[in-house]
Amino acid sequence: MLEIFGIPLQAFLGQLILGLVNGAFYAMLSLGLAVIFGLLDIVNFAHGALYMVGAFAAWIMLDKLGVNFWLALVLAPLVVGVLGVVIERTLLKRLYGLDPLYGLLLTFGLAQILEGVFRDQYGVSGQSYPVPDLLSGATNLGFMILPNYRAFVVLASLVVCLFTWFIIERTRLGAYLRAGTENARLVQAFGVNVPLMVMLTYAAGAALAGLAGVLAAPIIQVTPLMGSNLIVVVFAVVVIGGMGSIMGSILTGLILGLIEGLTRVFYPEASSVVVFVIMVIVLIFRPAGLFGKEA
Amino acid sequence: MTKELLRIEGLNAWYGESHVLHGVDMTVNEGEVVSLLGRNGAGRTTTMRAIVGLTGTRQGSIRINGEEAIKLPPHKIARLGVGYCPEERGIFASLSAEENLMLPPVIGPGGMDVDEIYTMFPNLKERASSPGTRLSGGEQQMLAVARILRTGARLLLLDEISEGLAPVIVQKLAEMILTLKAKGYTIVLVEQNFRFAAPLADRFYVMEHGRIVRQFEQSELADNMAMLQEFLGV
Amino acid sequence: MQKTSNAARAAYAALLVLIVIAPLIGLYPVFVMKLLCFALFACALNLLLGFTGLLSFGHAAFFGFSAYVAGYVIKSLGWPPELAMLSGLVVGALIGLVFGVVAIRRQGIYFAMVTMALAQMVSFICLQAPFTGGEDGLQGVPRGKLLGVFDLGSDTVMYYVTALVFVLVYLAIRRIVTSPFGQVLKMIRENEPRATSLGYEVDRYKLLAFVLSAAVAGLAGSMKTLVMGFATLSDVHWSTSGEVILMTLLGGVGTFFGPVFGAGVVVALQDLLADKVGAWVTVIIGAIFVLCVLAFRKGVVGELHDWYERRRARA
Amino acid sequence: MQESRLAGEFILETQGLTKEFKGFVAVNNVDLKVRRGDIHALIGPNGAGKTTFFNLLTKFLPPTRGKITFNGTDITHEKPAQTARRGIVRSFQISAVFPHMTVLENVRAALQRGLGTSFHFWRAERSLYPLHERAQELLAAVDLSSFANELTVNLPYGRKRALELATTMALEPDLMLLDEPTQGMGHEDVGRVTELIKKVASGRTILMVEHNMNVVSSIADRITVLQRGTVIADGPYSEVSRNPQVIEAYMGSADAALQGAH
Amino acid sequence: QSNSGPVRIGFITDMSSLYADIDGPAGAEMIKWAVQDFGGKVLGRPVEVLSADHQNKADVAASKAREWMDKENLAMLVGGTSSGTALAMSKVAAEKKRPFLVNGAGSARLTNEDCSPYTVHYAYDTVSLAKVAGSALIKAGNKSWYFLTADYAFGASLEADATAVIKANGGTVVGSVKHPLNASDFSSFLLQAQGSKAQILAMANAGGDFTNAMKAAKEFGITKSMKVAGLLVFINDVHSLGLQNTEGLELADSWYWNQDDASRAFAKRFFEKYKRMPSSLQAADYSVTTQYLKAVQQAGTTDADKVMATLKSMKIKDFYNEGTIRADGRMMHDMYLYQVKGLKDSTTPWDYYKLMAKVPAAQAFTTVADSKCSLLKK
Ligand SMILES: Nc1ncnc2c1ncn2[C@@H]1O[C@H](COP(=O)(O)OP(=O)(O)OP(=O)(O)O)[C@@H](O)[C@H]1O
Ligand SMILES: Nc1ncnc2c1ncn2[C@@H]1O[C@H](COP(=O)(O)OP(=O)(O)OP(=O)(O)O)[C@@H](O)[C@H]1O
Ligand SMILES: [Mg+2]
Ligand SMILES: [Mg+2]
Repeated sequence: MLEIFGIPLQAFLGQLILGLVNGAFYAMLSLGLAVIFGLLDIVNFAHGALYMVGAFAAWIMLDKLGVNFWLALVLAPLVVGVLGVVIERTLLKRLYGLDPLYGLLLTFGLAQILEGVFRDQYGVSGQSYPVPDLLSGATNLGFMILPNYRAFVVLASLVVCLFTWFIIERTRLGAYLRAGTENARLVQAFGVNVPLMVMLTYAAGAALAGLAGVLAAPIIQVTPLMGSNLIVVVFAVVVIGGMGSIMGSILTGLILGLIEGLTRVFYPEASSVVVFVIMVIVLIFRPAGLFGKEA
Repeated sequence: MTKELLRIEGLNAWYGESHVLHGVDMTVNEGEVVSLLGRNGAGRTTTMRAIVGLTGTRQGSIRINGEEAIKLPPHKIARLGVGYCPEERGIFASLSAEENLMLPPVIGPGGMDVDEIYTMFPNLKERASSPGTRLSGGEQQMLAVARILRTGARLLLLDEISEGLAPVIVQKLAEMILTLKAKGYTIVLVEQNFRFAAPLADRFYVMEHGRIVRQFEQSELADNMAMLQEFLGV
Repeated sequence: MQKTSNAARAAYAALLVLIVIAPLIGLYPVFVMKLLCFALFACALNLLLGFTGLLSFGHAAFFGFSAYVAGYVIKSLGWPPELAMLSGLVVGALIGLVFGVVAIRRQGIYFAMVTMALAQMVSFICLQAPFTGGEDGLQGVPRGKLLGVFDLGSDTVMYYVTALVFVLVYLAIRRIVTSPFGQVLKMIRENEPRATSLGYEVDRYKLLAFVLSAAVAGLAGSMKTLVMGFATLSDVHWSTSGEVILMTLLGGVGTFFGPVFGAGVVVALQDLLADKVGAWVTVIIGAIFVLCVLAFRKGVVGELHDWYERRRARA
Repeated sequence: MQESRLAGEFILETQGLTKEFKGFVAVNNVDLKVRRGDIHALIGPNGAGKTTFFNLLTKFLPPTRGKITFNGTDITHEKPAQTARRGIVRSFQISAVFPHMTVLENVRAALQRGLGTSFHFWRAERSLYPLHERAQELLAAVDLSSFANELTVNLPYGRKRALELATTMALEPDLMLLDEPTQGMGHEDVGRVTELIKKVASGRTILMVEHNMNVVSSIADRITVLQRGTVIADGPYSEVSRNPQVIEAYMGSADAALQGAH
Repeated sequence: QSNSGPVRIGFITDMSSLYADIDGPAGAEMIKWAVQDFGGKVLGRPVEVLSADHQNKADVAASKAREWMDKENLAMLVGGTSSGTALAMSKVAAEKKRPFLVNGAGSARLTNEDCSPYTVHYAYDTVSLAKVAGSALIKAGNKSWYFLTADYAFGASLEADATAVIKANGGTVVGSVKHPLNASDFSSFLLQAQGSKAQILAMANAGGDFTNAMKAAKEFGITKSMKVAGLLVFINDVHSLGLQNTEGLELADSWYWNQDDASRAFAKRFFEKYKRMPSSLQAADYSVTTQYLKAVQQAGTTDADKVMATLKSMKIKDFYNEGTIRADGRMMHDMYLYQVKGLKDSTTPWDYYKLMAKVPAAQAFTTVADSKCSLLKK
């Protein structure tokens, strides 16, 4: 049997594929973070919590209202988006123009609140969400059995990511967004309805997190802690990719998923820390991140 | 009868807790060039920012084209036909020079087209694709002015646009303002550079400590030189 | 430089008296000691955040790792408590040096993220290294005899030792902030390029500030191990880094006393509320965070100070 | 050998100094000599590369090619703080003070480095008090004595520039680099600052960028004109201001030439 | 320790995290029930129950325990889930000399190398799980094993104990992979397990980690090629996974609600309040409290040394179990091997287990000969 560094090729490929699935989630989450950081200058620590809320929204819809996965895929992000609107209008709005560190701290608090509320309601043991029937099977790839649902996740995330990238980098709306990032007041003085744009951006970022949550629900247990476990890693992804760089965070998300997959083959215990090691190395050599523009 | 394009009455403005404007009154008629004079810190920039809604708190009345704008947010004010060129230039680093130029949405008919602008400022054409803040200080200043000429705004608020520019460009700017005036634009000029503003303006307002203290016409300029000397050390 | 006002002087006198009599008026000494350890920790962070303008989101690494080191040298090597504290301080400073060298070149949000990432690595080491006891942590660390004489097994003796260390370090931090070095830090915070052009190599100053802060955090960690008798993963977890930021923020970033006050409130809250409200502790802590950021960004002590200044200005 | 170099006629020399930004040449092969004791003005159209040139001298940017010699020593590859300690000090295009320190502390900040105790974190602030006397002297020189204990944020713009000059002087620089020192100033302040520059120039060398020809003509001993990164003229004001190339590229129509636009 | 005023019993467990459903608030309620059923008083003094959440953090557990012993004059402490917290509390209890009765924690170290005269390990431990589940499976012909182990003390000791059993019975361990506690995604670990071609995939983890790993194993088709053994499975886990995912799973436990009338009666009362069936730990919480109160009654004092002596000398028997407490603190009771029923065989709600074997205490736990506990050597 073919081997790579003493690891059977099959295991190797299998882990890569799984890494890609994880990478898809990193990409979606870091994309949302990047978009929010870009325009609002806020490092959205609550992103993990919003992801969790998305998953819970889907689970509650199914459990209490019998809403199926496909409908939840649309509705849950909407719910999270609306939550984003509320958060932006009531809290974040008051921080514009201040040191971005305040945004980090506020959303850190917010994440704790959301997590605490769900912990109080649902405990931490986790709820399981069934894989939708349409995708319930698995495909034998020869080297591994890949559940169809996971393949779907990768595909869905790629579509979503590219769509978002297109909007931001290739449309007029995107130019407003990027300019608003630097000096929102001035853009507004040119006649652009910036407050609305900011609100919708945060909502869109939140909805992206929510969507990732729904997609994750059938794969992992839906627990109030699912977000906080992930968020620190996603931060690292965003920093590696280059804060605020859209394509950077998408690509880095996928790449790091793959690297993490490889680490699982060679030194499984380190898989949870490899992203941080990479982050430090990258920042030493490219202080602005892989895809970031120099400060 | 000339039409009042901008009418400000009893305008008060604050930055946080500091009260900067204490009841400014001024009017600008359509097609006029009006210059606001004053020392550093007199409140000219603040007046401009208050008009476009960028100061903290504002009170009083600002009528643009007859519409009360004191309660409006900046983007609605802009849509009344106001183009603002800020003192600090406000060039966007993440946009290329050209994207910067194209950024402000067109809010009305009659704006200049891009070729015209590039003819006026050849530097910009040359640096079109470099990031906005990589331009030199003066190039950024040109870009900031050029940017609002595209939009079709009829009331232009220009804050210290000659600052940091080579004399030769300053001369060109003066010509540009005359051209704009001929095209019917209305312009409020804030300038430290009195020799630049003096021949261009139809009327002058002099500010001191957040109030208008004097106002006179171009024809009365000579009579007022002594006073200006005192106020501005010109 | 902010001069010590009369009000502040009175407050300090009161505080000193309170520290001295705390165990006599029925306060649970272990609680007060824990509070003092966290207060030290918060002061360490504030040295960096408040007086140098760098937000570290990885301070738990110094606190936690030193906590382990202190526990290890006592338990496995049989070192006396004073050496344990010293090793906590030194180890804190050393990790601080490593962190500093990597992170110092970055600013703002990036700095926060890099420190967080480095701290994650330390936390990983603590999970994997054989001497830390993995998920269980180091348990049952004896306090031993200070200088071979004072038996720290008694809560009262331990308390006064902790209080003394606290007061000394607190004064040391005050001194650092007002020292010639502190002046340079202030310049850096206010206008970094300007400081460079005056000929200061700002990175070195920042690095020294970082190392000092890490050393104090390390000392706080080793004190904590002595007081509580254990060192665990939650000491190095990023949420501890978050907590110490909350303490500093709540009390007042850049004030001397703020972090102490903030530590008091947070530790007390966690202690009092944990049993009563369960998961709501997280909600309450989160809400305080939000409230601080929205309503009193200068922290309680900072706002009080401002209010006092304003009143004096008016009078 | 060293001695004679130090006493050399030119305090600063650049040879073939070049800076490219991704193919765009901002500073092109500049050979500049600054005579000791001169007020030397660097002028040129916008985007000519003046600020970039300053950035090269102070090491905020690494040059693509070329050599910088200061007092006979090659400083091309030194770090920013190092050049500052050698005696090249720059003031910024925008006012750059420490806003929340008092005016006195601002000056002291510059004097402090000379004590060599800046890493002494165990020393009291009191150890800095002996510097106050010199700081007060410097403030007096720029007419700021009465503001000594004010917070710097509260100063009017022109006073901030004056403070900046005082701070720069505190470093006892051999060479001062001033980037548009009168930019954004009212006429009164322009006058005052021009006077100040003249005053502080005694005993040291000044290299300045300035668009205000009144200022340049009244104080500059020598002028270098930069266009598109290249030196197009060099000499005393009277000579340079008549150079047709300079008039065409920079000063505009002949009438305005002597006055500038100001 | 004064002899007047209320007798305070403390309970520190995971109320909000990974194991809150297995023990948690319901466990605290069981302790209160036991006190109530005992009459609310002992030696004429009212009995008070304090409870606290340690969130699975050893430090929180230890400091709470210390605080109660210092400030509340706590008479006895019941320790809930998670080994790290129990080991930490055991140290504090030994220092402060108070009885410490452990239910939820698994690590056999509590009565082995880390044993203490004040600690009683009342419910299961890792050794018993390994012996019961391990030997049964090997006897059924499953010789080669692969471990999926939670990367902390409990997982490691479960793996070590099981390995010993496997080797003793002639089986082999072909490999193991460690996963972080509270891992979100097990797919890659499972893929490695699958590569090993072992007959048994043994899950040396618990709670959410176990259920997640189990689900993923099903999804990736691993259950087709390997047999899964859950080394620590509670009925709550089976319930949340559903019988379709767990059918045929063999597991060891100390108690099952449907084993006899007394148990069913207790379970019924529990179900009425919580709409679910009690776990073995919740039953043990009730039992251990009752036994402690009995011992106090019998000793006529709450003095720790006397109560411990009484506890270790008395015969214990109630709906939960029957046996005696050994000198090292190990409660010697029978253990059971169950198999999860198929959907068809499950007739009533929560009718999940079929009893496969009853393993006598002597065979289930660490033998005196194997133990390193000094208390046994006297
Ligand atoms: N963002 C701000 N916050 C607080 N005070 C401000 C702010 N901007 C300006 N000021 C103060 O408001 C007053 C008026 O300033 P303004 O900028 O309007 O003056 P100006 O006439 O434009 O002068 P300049 O020549 O300096 O541009 C000054 O005293 C200034 O210090
Ligand atoms: N970091 C950079 N990257 C790319 N191009 C740059 C960069 N910095 C400056 N430039 C370009 O180099 C040229 C020279 O810029 P510089 O700022 O030195 O001009 P200047 O002479 O100071 O002009 P001004 O009088 O307008 O301030 C400009 O065309 C500018 O666009
Ligand atoms: Mg102004
Ligand atoms: Mg320049």
